[in-house]
Amino acid sequence: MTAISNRASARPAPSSTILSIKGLTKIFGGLTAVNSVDLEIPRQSIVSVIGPNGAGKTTFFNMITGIYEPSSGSVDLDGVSLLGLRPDQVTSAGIARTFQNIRLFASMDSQENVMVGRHSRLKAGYIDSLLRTKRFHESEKEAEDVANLMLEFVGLSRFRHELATNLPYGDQRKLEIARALATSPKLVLLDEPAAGMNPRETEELKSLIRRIRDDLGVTVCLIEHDMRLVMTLSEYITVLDYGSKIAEGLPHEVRNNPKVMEAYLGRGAAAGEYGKEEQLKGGANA
Amino acid sequence: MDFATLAPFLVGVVISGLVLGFVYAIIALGYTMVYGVLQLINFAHSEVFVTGAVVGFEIFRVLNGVEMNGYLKLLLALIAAMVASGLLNILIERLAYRPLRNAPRLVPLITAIGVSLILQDLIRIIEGFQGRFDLTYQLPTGFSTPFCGPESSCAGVGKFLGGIGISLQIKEVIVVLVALVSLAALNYLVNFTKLGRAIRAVAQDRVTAGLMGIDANGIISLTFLIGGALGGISGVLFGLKFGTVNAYSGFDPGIVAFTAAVLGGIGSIPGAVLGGLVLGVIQNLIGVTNILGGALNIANLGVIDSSYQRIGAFLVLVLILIFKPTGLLGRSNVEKV
Amino acid sequence: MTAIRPGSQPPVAAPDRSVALIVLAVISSALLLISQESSWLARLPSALANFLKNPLVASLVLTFFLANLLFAYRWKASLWAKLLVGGLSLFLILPWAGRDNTSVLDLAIQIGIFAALSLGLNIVVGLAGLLDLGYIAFFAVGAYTWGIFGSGQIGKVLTYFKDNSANNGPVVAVGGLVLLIVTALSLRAINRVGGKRTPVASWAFLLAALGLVIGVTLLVRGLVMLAAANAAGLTSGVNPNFFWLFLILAIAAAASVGVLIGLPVLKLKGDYLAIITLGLGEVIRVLANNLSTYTNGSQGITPIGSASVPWFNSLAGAIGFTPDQYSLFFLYFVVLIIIAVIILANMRLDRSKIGRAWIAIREDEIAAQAMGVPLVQTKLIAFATGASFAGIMGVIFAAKQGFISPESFILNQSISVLSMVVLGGLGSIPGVILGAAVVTILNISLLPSLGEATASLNLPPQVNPAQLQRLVFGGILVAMMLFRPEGLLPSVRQRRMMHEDDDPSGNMTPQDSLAGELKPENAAEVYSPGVATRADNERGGGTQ
Amino acid sequence: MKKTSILALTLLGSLTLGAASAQTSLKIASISPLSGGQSDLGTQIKNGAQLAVNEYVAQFKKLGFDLSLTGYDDQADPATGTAAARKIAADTSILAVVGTLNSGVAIPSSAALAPSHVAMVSPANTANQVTDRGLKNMNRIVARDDAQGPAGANFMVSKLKSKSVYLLNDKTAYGEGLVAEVKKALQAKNVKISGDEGTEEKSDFSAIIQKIKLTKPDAIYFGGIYNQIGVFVKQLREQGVMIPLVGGDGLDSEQMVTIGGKGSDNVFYTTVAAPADALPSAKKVADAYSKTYGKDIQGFGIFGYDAAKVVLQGVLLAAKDNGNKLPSREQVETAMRKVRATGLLSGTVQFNSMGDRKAAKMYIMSINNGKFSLNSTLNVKAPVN
Repeated sequence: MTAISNRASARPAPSSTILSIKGLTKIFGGLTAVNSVDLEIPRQSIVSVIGPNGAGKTTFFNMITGIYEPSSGSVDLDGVSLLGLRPDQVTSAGIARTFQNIRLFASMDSQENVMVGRHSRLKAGYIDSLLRTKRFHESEKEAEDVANLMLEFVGLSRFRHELATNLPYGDQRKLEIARALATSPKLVLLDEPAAGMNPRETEELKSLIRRIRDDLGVTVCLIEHDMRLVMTLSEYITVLDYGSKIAEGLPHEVRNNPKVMEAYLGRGAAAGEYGKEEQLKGGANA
Repeated sequence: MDFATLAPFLVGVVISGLVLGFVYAIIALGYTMVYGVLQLINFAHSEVFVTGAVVGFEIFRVLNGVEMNGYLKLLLALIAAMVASGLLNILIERLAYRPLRNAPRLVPLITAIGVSLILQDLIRIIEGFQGRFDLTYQLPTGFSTPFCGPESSCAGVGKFLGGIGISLQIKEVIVVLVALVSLAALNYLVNFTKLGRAIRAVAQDRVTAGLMGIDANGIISLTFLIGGALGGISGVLFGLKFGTVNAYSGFDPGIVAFTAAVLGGIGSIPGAVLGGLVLGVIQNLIGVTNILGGALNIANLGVIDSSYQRIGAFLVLVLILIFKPTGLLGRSNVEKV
Repeated sequence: MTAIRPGSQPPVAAPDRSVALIVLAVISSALLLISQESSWLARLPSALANFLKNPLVASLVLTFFLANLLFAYRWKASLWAKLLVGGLSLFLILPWAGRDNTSVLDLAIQIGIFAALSLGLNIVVGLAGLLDLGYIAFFAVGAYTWGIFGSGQIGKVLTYFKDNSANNGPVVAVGGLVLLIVTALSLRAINRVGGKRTPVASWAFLLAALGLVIGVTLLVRGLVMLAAANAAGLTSGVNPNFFWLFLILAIAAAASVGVLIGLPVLKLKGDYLAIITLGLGEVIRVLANNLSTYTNGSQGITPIGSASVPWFNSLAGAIGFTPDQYSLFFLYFVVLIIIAVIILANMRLDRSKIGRAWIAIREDEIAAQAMGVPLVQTKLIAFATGASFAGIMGVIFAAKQGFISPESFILNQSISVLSMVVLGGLGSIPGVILGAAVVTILNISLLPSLGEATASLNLPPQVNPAQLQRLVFGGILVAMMLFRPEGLLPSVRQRRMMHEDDDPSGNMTPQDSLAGELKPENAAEVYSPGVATRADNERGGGTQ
Repeated sequence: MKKTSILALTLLGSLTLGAASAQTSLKIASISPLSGGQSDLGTQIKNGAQLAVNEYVAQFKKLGFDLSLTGYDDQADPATGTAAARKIAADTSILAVVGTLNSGVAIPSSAALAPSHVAMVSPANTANQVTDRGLKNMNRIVARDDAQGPAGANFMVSKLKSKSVYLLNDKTAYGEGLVAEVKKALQAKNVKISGDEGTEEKSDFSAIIQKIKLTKPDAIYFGGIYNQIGVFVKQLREQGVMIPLVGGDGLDSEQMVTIGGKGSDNVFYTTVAAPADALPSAKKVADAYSKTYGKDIQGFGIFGYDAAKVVLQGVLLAAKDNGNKLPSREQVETAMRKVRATGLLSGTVQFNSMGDRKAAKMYIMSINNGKFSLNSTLNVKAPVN
């Protein structure tokens, strides 16, 4: 496995944080979707960003990955600023992502979908493809190998030549993750990977995310509503509400933080009329 | 060429550009209505609009001898054209576009091109039976006399217009008035009626509109009826303004009108009107650049003569779309990721 | 993509039809040769001879013969049978028939030209999903590149410069070069800084691009002025053997015009891109019509030469071609070679990183970009590749016609190439070639012959088929789109998605399509015509 | 057989008309646009030629030939025209061609016909380039640009006494070529050129009219065809510009008055076709045309008729030289340059070594309150004999 492991898993780089975000803000017209959020993601860790719907989580993600232009603030990956980079340049820099609504390439089979992920890593260019040079064959083989490895990694090898849209829903989610991993990222951003999954699939997802960090050495940052998954997986949690960071810390600190409950369950709940434990777990899933 | 003669000249150019713009605007409306609902470039619209022009010609020809008020003849021509073009448009949608509702977007486009080719020849055949090809409008007397000419009552306006070398014809004023009335009616219908809401809902999202109990197919047919009626009106106005129409004269104005619809923001009704007016003025200004070039003695501007009118309009469209990708008034739904 | 048999053939092994293939090929070739060979025709009983001479029957025989190539490709038959039929028909029977009736060779070359154009447009529309309605402009660039240099026109241009311009040729050339380099560097700098969407960046980008264009024109003007000195030597155009060099130059010229057109507009999507490319196609036609110092305007350029390969001409002479048919015979084989190269290039690009990138951006730009595919760069490559095929074929067209004028590059030509691509099957290489063959045969051979056959009846103009060609062609377009929207030979990808079983063009009222709509990944249709949109939710690899 | 090829074949259906006949068939072909935007003009040429052919069928039958005309459609597109020319070259029963309407189609088609010596007589191409190439098979009955242009220019200078002229053309080989010659002739007589531009626009001329009103020229010369100029002159008069408008043989049609309406007053044009009232036979041809085709004959119908008559008289001459047996194409081609065709609407036609008319009468027609009248006549010679 480690033969093709990517740069990230080399022994920890000098600074322990892989991604440091300072004062990131996004203003759409009058509305401040994200209000000066700071975030430090430690290397080879699993962190989560949670918050009720409309808290600005996806906008936050989109600014990191270059889809939206931050109104202010900085985003540094391994000390290199990502400001102003196009989404494909961000991916080449080493951040891959999945989407809230699955965005697979309908007319390609699973293997080809994942091979698209290798696009920025393949050396063979236009002329190589035309003349079928040695470099072309090497890079095509490498692309296919990595794709098969990633498919195997997420357990979809048997669907290699199946149309991406023919796969069951849970497998399509895994395929998107496999495609993101194929870009050999340092950090992978998963946008609500467990949405619409049944408990068995969520368990499989949990072990998969752990293997991403342990086997591939890729840092994982999660947006998720499934509190059980978030609480058991994350080493560090940040909570956003109405675009601002209202809490951060280890899972148990965040669970008991009154501001978090207020954000999720409304003012009354925070005053303790309901049992803290069940509400937080159940409420969040509504 | 001093400023004194240049200024009225330019005003005259802009005014005739606006009149031309109204004709393009009302044709553009036909494209925008259909595009709004089906996201389809309806190439066949140019033939729907020619059908209106031909029907208008036939009405005026039949009524030529009849002793009747000129404006009544015009009204009859407009109504007949609206009915003919409207029904034709529904027929086209029913037979050629509905079965392809879920096919890839290029397929209905090619069908529209096919329908346009068929209609062109059909119109030529129908008119050919009476041995006619170029149809010249026989307008009621007085339609071509200058509006507010020196001898008419509103001499003041006439003097001013005459001063700047413009003698607007009554028929041109009719064109502007009928265009304005149609735009107002359409605007009221689309924005202030239950039916209008349904059309806008189907335009936004056909599926969800279906969920809300709107018969999407019915609304689409209705939109085609309205688009066709507008095409009919624009055909008659085209015949009024330019006087002669034939089976193949729909293609060029169709392309220019679609450019106007895109310039204004495809799918938006005020956009089509603004696009048409802007395009009309730009085309005229480009047409006179060699005079301006001469006046401001910029040598190579003199080269740009009227044959650059069409491509000038396209280059302006490119510039506008670079800075505002959805056209002047186009709705820009920010991409939800 | 290996020459795969249609994937969805019923599992039972189709019968091996190589024998039937050969028999059919022999019959059709014999029919064609007899009907063209006047001496043989004379020997036939006069009724049969006249029957074969009837224009409609003649073109049906020709179509039947060309259909052989389709059978050779599609039928399950042994490879040697396919190669035999294909090879003999293309390299022996067709030229032989062309000897007596040059219209056969002329038709074959036109089919070759339009097949290459369709393959080029297929990359832009079929693979990358960029709806281009001004594609014929690149064909015009190629045609005028050779047209101007391959004829006396270059002599006229040089003499014009010799007479009118002062001798500051070198100054202008150097100035143009400097401006070119400066703007190129600034373009790269802007790109590298990646100041993505800040207004300053896009203004700077535009200014730099403008500078680039002015730099190029100044450089060209300068060079032309420099070369004006020996204008006298070029009164009948460059030495015809430069034809080969100009095949490559035309590719470069068309590709660079493709990039030039692509740069400002590739942010646009779907129908906005369509109207802009339509406009820019018209811009090029009007420039060809107006810049008469260079292109001789509406008068057109003639005579345009083409390279002559001595040994090839003697071969042609040997098998009975008259000297004036040499160039047609020569161009026929040049077209065959170029088509083979283009098909190979198409297949290689399709099965490569760039091919996958094109399909990815057609399916879903946001996802493609998130996977590291640079949008503008990938689209520009698609535009440039498509343009280069049209460019090289432009040179062939100029050489074949011996005369070019702006009226050959009108909007209707772009539309008919688009209909060839969609009729043949979007994204499918064999389909697009078949589409080109069908439309060209219809427009040049079958429909006109319908008119000629009924000429003796002199039907009233309204009913006379000679005048109804566009009506019949329009009818065929509509019928094809209604009954076979995926095209004559849909691409493997297209068929797989459309699952041949459920008929995609079934009459689906919104209620039926609801089921299809509510699958999670088909979230409500996000409608924004201008800004890059997510793939619409229509089923199948629909293009934007 | 694969479904698709069946679909393509049956869709067309086959009209097998095996016209078996004892006599050897001798065919004349016409190449002109029969479909698309210019189909009206192209059909007039074909119908005019058919009319001439009908007149000669009896005479040819006496010689044992079954005469017929086949109309080929060039769709006003050079590539389609060339394809039709090559088909004609292959059909040996076709001895000569009447065509084409557009110079841009004539040039490549005549080049395609040259090797097989198929003689071609053009009813409409005036561009000098068409015959300057020195092809043996290319002839034309209309005046060359460098004849028609100066005629129009001299008329403006001498008869209309115009000191400044505004030049317009329709951006086609015909219009632009004609106006270039007019400009040369006017500049030679140092007449002021107040404007020289082209427009492909068919309906809106407001920008041009504004410029004309600003520059106040004495006259306008418009190189183009009546369906465009008619609309232009109507709008021009409505804007109060009453100065004379002069044009070429593209205006020679009643449609000029129907489209232009009252606006077509004070309009003049040069043509080689004699006015209907000046020549009795013209009336007879016009009646025959409207009887057979239900529409009245236009300028291009007359030119098509004349060109076909020249072709037929050329073929008859070749047959006579060949002992009344079926002449070869080469014989027809050489005979075409020898024949002195008579009984035409545009006077007698004889071609010089380049294929241009040796001498032709050039009529200058004027239009006033809807009626065409002969203004003056002058003789025109082809530059080289």
